[in-house]
Amino acid sequence: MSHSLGVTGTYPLVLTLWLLPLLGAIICWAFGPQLRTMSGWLASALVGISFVLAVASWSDATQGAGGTLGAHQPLASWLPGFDFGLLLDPLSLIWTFIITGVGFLIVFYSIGYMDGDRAFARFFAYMSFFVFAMLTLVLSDNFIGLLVGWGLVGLASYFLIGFWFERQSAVAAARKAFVINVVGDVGMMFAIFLIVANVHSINFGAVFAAAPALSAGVLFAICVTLFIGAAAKSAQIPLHTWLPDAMEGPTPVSALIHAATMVTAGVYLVARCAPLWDHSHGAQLLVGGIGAATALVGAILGTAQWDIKRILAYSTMSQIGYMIMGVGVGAYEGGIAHFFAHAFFKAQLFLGAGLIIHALADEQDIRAMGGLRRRMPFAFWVMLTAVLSICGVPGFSGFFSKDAVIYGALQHGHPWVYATDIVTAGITAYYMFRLLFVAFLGEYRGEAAQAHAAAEPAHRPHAPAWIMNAPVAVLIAPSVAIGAVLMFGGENSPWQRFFAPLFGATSSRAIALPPVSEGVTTLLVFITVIIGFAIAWQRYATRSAQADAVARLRRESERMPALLTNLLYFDWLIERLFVRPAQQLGALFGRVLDPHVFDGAVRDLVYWARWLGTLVRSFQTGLVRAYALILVAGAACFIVYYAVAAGVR
Amino acid sequence: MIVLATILLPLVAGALLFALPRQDRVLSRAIGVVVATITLVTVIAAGTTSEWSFRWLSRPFDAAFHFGATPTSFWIALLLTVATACAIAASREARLRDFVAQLLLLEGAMLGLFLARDLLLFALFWDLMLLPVFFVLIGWGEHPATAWRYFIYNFAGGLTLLLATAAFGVIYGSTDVIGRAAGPLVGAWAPWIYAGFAFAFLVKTPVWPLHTWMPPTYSGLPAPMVAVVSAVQSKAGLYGFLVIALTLLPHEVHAYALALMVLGAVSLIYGAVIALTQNDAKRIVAYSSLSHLGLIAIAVGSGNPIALRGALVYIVAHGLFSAALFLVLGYVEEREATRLLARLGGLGWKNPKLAGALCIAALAALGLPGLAGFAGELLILIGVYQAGYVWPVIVALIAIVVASAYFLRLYQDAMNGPEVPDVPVRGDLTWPEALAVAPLLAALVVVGVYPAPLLHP
Amino acid sequence: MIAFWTLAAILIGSAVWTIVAAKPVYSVVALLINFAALAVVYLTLSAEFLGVIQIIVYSGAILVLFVFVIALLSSGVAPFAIGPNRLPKIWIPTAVAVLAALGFLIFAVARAPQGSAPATAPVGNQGVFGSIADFGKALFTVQLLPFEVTALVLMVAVIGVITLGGEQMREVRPRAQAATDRRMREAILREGKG
Amino acid sequence: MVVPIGDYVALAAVIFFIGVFGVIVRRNPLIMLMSIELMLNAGNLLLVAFARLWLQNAGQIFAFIVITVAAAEAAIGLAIIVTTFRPERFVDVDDVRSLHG
Amino acid sequence: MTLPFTSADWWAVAPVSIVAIAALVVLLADILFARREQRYASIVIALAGLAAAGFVAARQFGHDYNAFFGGFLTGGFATVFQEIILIAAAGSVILYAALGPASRIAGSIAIMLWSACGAMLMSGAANLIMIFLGLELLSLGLYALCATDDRKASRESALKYLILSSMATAFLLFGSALLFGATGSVELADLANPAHVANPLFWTGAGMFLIGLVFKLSLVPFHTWTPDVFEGAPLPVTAFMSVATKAATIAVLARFIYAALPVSVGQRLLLPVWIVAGVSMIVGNVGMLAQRDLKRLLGYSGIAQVGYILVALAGGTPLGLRYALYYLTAYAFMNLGAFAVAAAISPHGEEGADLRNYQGLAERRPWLAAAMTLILLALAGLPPTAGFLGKILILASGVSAGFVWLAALLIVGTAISLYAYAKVVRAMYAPAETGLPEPRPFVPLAWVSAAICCAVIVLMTFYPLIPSNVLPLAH
Repeated sequence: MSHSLGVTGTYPLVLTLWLLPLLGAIICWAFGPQLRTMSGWLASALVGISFVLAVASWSDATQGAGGTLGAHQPLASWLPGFDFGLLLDPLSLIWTFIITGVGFLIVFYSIGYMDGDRAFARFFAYMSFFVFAMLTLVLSDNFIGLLVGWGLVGLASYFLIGFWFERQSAVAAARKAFVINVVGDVGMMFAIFLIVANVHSINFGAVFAAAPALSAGVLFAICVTLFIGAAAKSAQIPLHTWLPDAMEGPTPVSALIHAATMVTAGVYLVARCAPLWDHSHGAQLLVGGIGAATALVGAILGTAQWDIKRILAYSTMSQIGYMIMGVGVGAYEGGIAHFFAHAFFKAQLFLGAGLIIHALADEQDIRAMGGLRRRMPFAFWVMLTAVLSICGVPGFSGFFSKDAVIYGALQHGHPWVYATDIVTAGITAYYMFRLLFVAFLGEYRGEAAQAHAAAEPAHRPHAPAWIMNAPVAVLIAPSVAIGAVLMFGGENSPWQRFFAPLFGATSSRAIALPPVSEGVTTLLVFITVIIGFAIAWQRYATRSAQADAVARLRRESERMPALLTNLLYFDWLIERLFVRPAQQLGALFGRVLDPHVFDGAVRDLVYWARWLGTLVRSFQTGLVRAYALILVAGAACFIVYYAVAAGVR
Repeated sequence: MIVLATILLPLVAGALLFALPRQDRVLSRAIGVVVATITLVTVIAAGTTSEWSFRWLSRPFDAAFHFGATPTSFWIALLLTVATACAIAASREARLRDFVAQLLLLEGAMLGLFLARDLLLFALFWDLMLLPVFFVLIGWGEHPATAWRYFIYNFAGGLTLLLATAAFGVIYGSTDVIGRAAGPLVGAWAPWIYAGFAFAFLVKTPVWPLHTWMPPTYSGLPAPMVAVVSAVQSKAGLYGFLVIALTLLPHEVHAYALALMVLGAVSLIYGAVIALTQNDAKRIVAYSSLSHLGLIAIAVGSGNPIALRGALVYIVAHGLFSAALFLVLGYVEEREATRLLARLGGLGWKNPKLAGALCIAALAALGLPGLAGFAGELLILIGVYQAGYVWPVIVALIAIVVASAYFLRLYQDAMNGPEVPDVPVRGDLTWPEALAVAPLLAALVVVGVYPAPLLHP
Repeated sequence: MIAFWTLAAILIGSAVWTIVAAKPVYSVVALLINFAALAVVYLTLSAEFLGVIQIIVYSGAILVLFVFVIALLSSGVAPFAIGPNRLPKIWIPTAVAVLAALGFLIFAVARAPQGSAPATAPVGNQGVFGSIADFGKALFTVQLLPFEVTALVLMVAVIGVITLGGEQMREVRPRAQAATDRRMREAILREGKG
Repeated sequence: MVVPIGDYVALAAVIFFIGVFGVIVRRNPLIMLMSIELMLNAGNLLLVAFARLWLQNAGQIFAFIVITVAAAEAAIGLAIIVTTFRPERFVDVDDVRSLHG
Repeated sequence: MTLPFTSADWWAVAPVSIVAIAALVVLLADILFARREQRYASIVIALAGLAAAGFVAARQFGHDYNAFFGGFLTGGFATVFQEIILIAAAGSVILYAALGPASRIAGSIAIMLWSACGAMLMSGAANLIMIFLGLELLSLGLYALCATDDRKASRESALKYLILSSMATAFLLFGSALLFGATGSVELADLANPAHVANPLFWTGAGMFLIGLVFKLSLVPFHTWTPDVFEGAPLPVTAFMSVATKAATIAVLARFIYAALPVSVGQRLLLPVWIVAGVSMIVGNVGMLAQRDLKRLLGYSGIAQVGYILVALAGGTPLGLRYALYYLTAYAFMNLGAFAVAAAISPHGEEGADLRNYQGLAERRPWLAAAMTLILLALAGLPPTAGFLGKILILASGVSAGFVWLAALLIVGTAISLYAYAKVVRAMYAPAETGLPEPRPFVPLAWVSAAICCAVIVLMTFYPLIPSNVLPLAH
């Protein structure tokens, strides 16, 4: 097992690719009103340059071996043990590719999608800022830097979810996303406390080197608290509820942040901290279990949604569950591979959905769609290829990556996880094809497009269509073929060989001899996928189903089990367990305790002082005889004291 | 000598401002900004090397007019001068001449407090710094009871400080002790002396349950004044703990650390939860201060070196973001004539700069990684955890989550949502207004990214 | 011994009469008796000069003053009309306090060394003590300063009485008149402006 | 001295407290003033008795001065009483109570 | 017959003599000058006399004068007390110029000067006769002075003061007699004889003697006269009384404590005094809370302030006396300053005494309001005033003597007092109400007096007289 600290040196490429998006963000923010549409071009250009630089840094990232794999660029130091720097190794390189590459495509796409928005430049500022933040996250060589990036991507996500902030729902969704992400940040902070207290350093290299020596309890605690961060960011149960709500943001945001990159930060974290997880079987079990559960829950909830973006959101949650499960149990290459493939096809799905939404004047309910295959053939093909990929149809990218993950669970000795994953694959097929069939087959059921066309005639200038279509088209290729190119060939695939210096060979890490072979697994998955597909076909694609689609869909919505419409009561529970008690406590403290008890005590003191004053003044009757009496009484006390004191001697 | 000039300059300038015409607005503010800026320069020029001393008393104990920055107080003095300059630049109050004069007097008094190397001098400036605030509460405040609350609480603290100082002087023989390693005070009276100091410090900070003067004061004071008060004056108590209690009464601090930490932890969660439900924007920030400063109390209680360094970072950070928050909320109030969240909304469209400023300040306050608040918070908690205290860390982490909720609520309710129609739309931040908060925001970023200078005293 | 107790009885009786007498004139008479008895006690204590002074000053000067004032005050107005007692039953706590104090005082004094002086204290000359020559010599040597200061005390009394009584009637009217005049002038000025 | 000094002290104390009692119980300012004279005389009696005890004429001189001062005090007191009560209907100290609180 | 006195004896009483003669000159001038000039002639002569006396007293400082067979000691701390009394007299005399035309001005000033003589004699008095005599000289003058105004309240205050003070003096006399009986001597120095400690006469005598002193200091429960008399007396008289009586009595008390008490019994014997001092700090301060008259407020304030001063004496150390003197000096200037401001805004009579007339003073008379604020801060013990330093010195003295409970009561009392003083400050800086009398135009002497008082109050903070042992103790 190797601990990547990287070859220390000066890497201008890495620095530049890291800072360029920040530059873009600052320029778009500061000079947005002046730049107008130029801001979009500028932002995408800078992200694109970052991508090019990332490609150019390939050799830096893969240089060295063992303990010094990759490029390490020191930056600054707060205190001894608190040293900051950048680290570009194979793991962060993969993420950098996706962040800048897919990021470039999506930012470019946004030029068309956001065209005419009144905060056009601000959007690109936020997007660039996000890219910068995400790069910070993956390029940091230490936990605090990671946490900084972690927090900043949360912030960018917050800004972008709440981008249309005149909508209260968007504002609420943004706040929810942020707060839940802070819960994750806090978990990571606790992990950092544990790490610093035990290792006295925050640098990955030092921490990983010390990991074997740490006690099992400490290691488990570190992993669990780190995973709280991962779970919040990657929408693992029970911290997943923000992700569907996050679809309030513009669709490119969903594509980039809430599908391709940010939500996979948890995967990155676990993969990055592989040396920790490797030494903590309990943590592996926990993370693998939660990942599998999330995959299942996400898939189940996905079946009950009607909003196209929410379906995709739950599918994202489900797929990230796979990834987390994969890296959690130790199948790092598989988890990362799924992240890699997912980034493409999920971006493609969202961008395709964006095409539809854009065309239908922000209509997102698939019940109000239908028949789009004829109206938007390009979008149909985009969605179809991506759905096939996500379902793991053999040959497509998703097939390779998902198989690797599912089989990895078995390899690392988690049969229940394995079984759950296979079931989930079937459900995935069901709800994805459901989306496809309901939206694209049959007759168009909506009124939105016509109304939109009537209400807003041609004076809204639209950007040329190719700006949106081209990036989507570019994405089709990897989402279909990248699996076959990179991940075919088991242990000898280019993918496995790329990660071998980092993680060692997968087979050597496998702890259990799988009872079933990889081929059987493929077959099982394929069968469940077929079943899922068949059910979806039966319910939505048959001629009879198409005939009275409107009525059937309404009936289905009405008969949806309460458990599903209430999203398994996660939100309800969080509301009841945390939000409301906090508010009630606040009301109790702020309206009762503070004004009446604590302040009341002081007011009482003042009251008693004034009462004492009244008492004192009540002796000032103005009668000289009364004064004389008081005087004599005092004198009597004096005399008694002195007489007694004298007598006592 | 230069350090003496640093203190006298704002005091004298503040007094001389009264010689200007009563109705003057432009000149007094300009003079105020210039004086505060010069003070900033002199603070830097004085550094931690310039000292000035003049014998004051030789009986019943030695005391001197002894000024000079300690490594800790240098940063706080810097914060003070920056905050005051910004606050004066942002002042738009009625009777501006008097207001600016009070701000300068406040600055002078607090510079005296932080640069004092003599305990008696410290106590003197402690009381002195309360007076401008009291006068502003009388003359510009919203409710007379607020002034009383401020007055009674803080002077009660000042009096126990006085008593403790006297006792300290008598027992120790000298009060010229701040920032020099003269050895701790020992003896049967030490706990009582510590109690006297601690009461004053806890009231001033404030720490639950001695805090009830603070929300009305902070919401009642005009924004520029409260910016300085919450940024710097509230740090006087913590400074006292850091520089006086920890060096002169270390055994007592250690012995009663648990009490301090419990109070800090209760403040932390109590302030946070109340801030969650308040409707008045300034009150939210006020309760957030209660919460945040509780964290520093915990740091002091832990006594861990990393936590103590983090405490200084957090003192500076809190100063910067609370000043920025109050100034920006002052702008909001100036524009909307209200600071009730229920009646604000949608300002972000027409006032993007205002929204941006509030956003940065609020994010720093809720501890966004990369900004100053985070650096302090993290270091403090690392230290506290290292010192072996887990429960305060957990409390603090919960409070951080709650803080994110209420600060976002503050920001979103004011800036996001549909625009409130019945409010006359007034323009975005003007350049002078923006420049008044810009240094604070810039400093938040700088300290957040690179707090190392504060960590290597 | 018997003389002492007789005098004591007279002293106490007349003192009580002084404070219980219904009319002030009776009080003056009772006080006169008291002072006279006291003068006799002084004589028994070898203080001839003081005895004489007691008679002259007190009986001759002070009590006459009292009589004058009683006459003055009862001339123009109803004589010593007594309004409601604002402190009814005041004598109860007074009696308690006074008797307690008295009791403790006597209790304490009863424990004092009786009849003779402690050995450490200076004791004067038995032969010349109390003679007027001895008294006068002390008054003009050792105690000269107090004697001089009594002059100031008497001066204050004289000037005080003159200041209080002499100018009172003369001054009140012109001042009030002046104030009224000024106010009227101001009012006229204000009207003129308006 | 034939009579024990304690008896003089007791006698003086009794007279003194009769004076005290008079000041408090009587409402006529003149009688109150007379009661005060009684108290001063009680002191004088004590001084003279102790002077005899110690054969120290300082006590007698003290008493002499007290007599002088008492005369002055009576003069001023009576002047004040006259100025106070001449404009009033009653000569009663209970009526003089405009200053209070 | 040659008198057994040297010129040193006469020189010792020279300050007193000068003041006494100045009073005579004032009376003489009243006859010589025309009516319009009488007022200023009296004031100028009185101030000249006081200045001369002050000069002479200052020359005496540092030398020991044991005059008139030990009856009068000066040159040490007594001189400082004398200077304070002279300052009080001067400050009060000035107020006559600031107030509206007053009748009987020459007589009043003359009596005030003689009262000052009494107070000065008290501060140097070293035997019981001189103490009694000085006290009576002071008090008799004050009885008369209280009644010099034509207001009914003035006469009422005189009557109350007369009756109560005479009673207290009688207690003092009886106590003095008992002390004389216990020791056979009227000299304070002879009291300090351990042989008398066992004598109950000594104890009861000391107790009754202290009643007289404590009454003059207006400590609870002997304070009842203070608010009424302060309120009723004419403003200059209140000013004089509030300082001179306290200064002189503290001088006597200090000499009694330091010179006359056997050390072994001192603390037990004085315990009631410390207790009443402690109670006074609370009662005086709570009494201030709802007052509407400045003089009455300062009366209550004085009750508490004397309590503070006694805390300094409580230790019985020479340093404690120094701190008491420091605070007393500061207190003198605070009171005189406050009365000067009050006089400076009184257009006709004594409107400056009515606190309602201070509403919005900061707008109408900003400098006077600032001065009053400073003085009130000083009374409350806040910086940058001598009140602050004085308080910390007192606390230090009390704590080092082991009287922590007194120090704590001082703190509590001060906390209460802050509220009362700050109320006045708040009124001054609040918006003005209509219908208030317009303050007087410019009254130079009162303004100068207030300014001097403020300056001294501030300067004393930064240049206290304590450090270089400028106050040697002579007894």
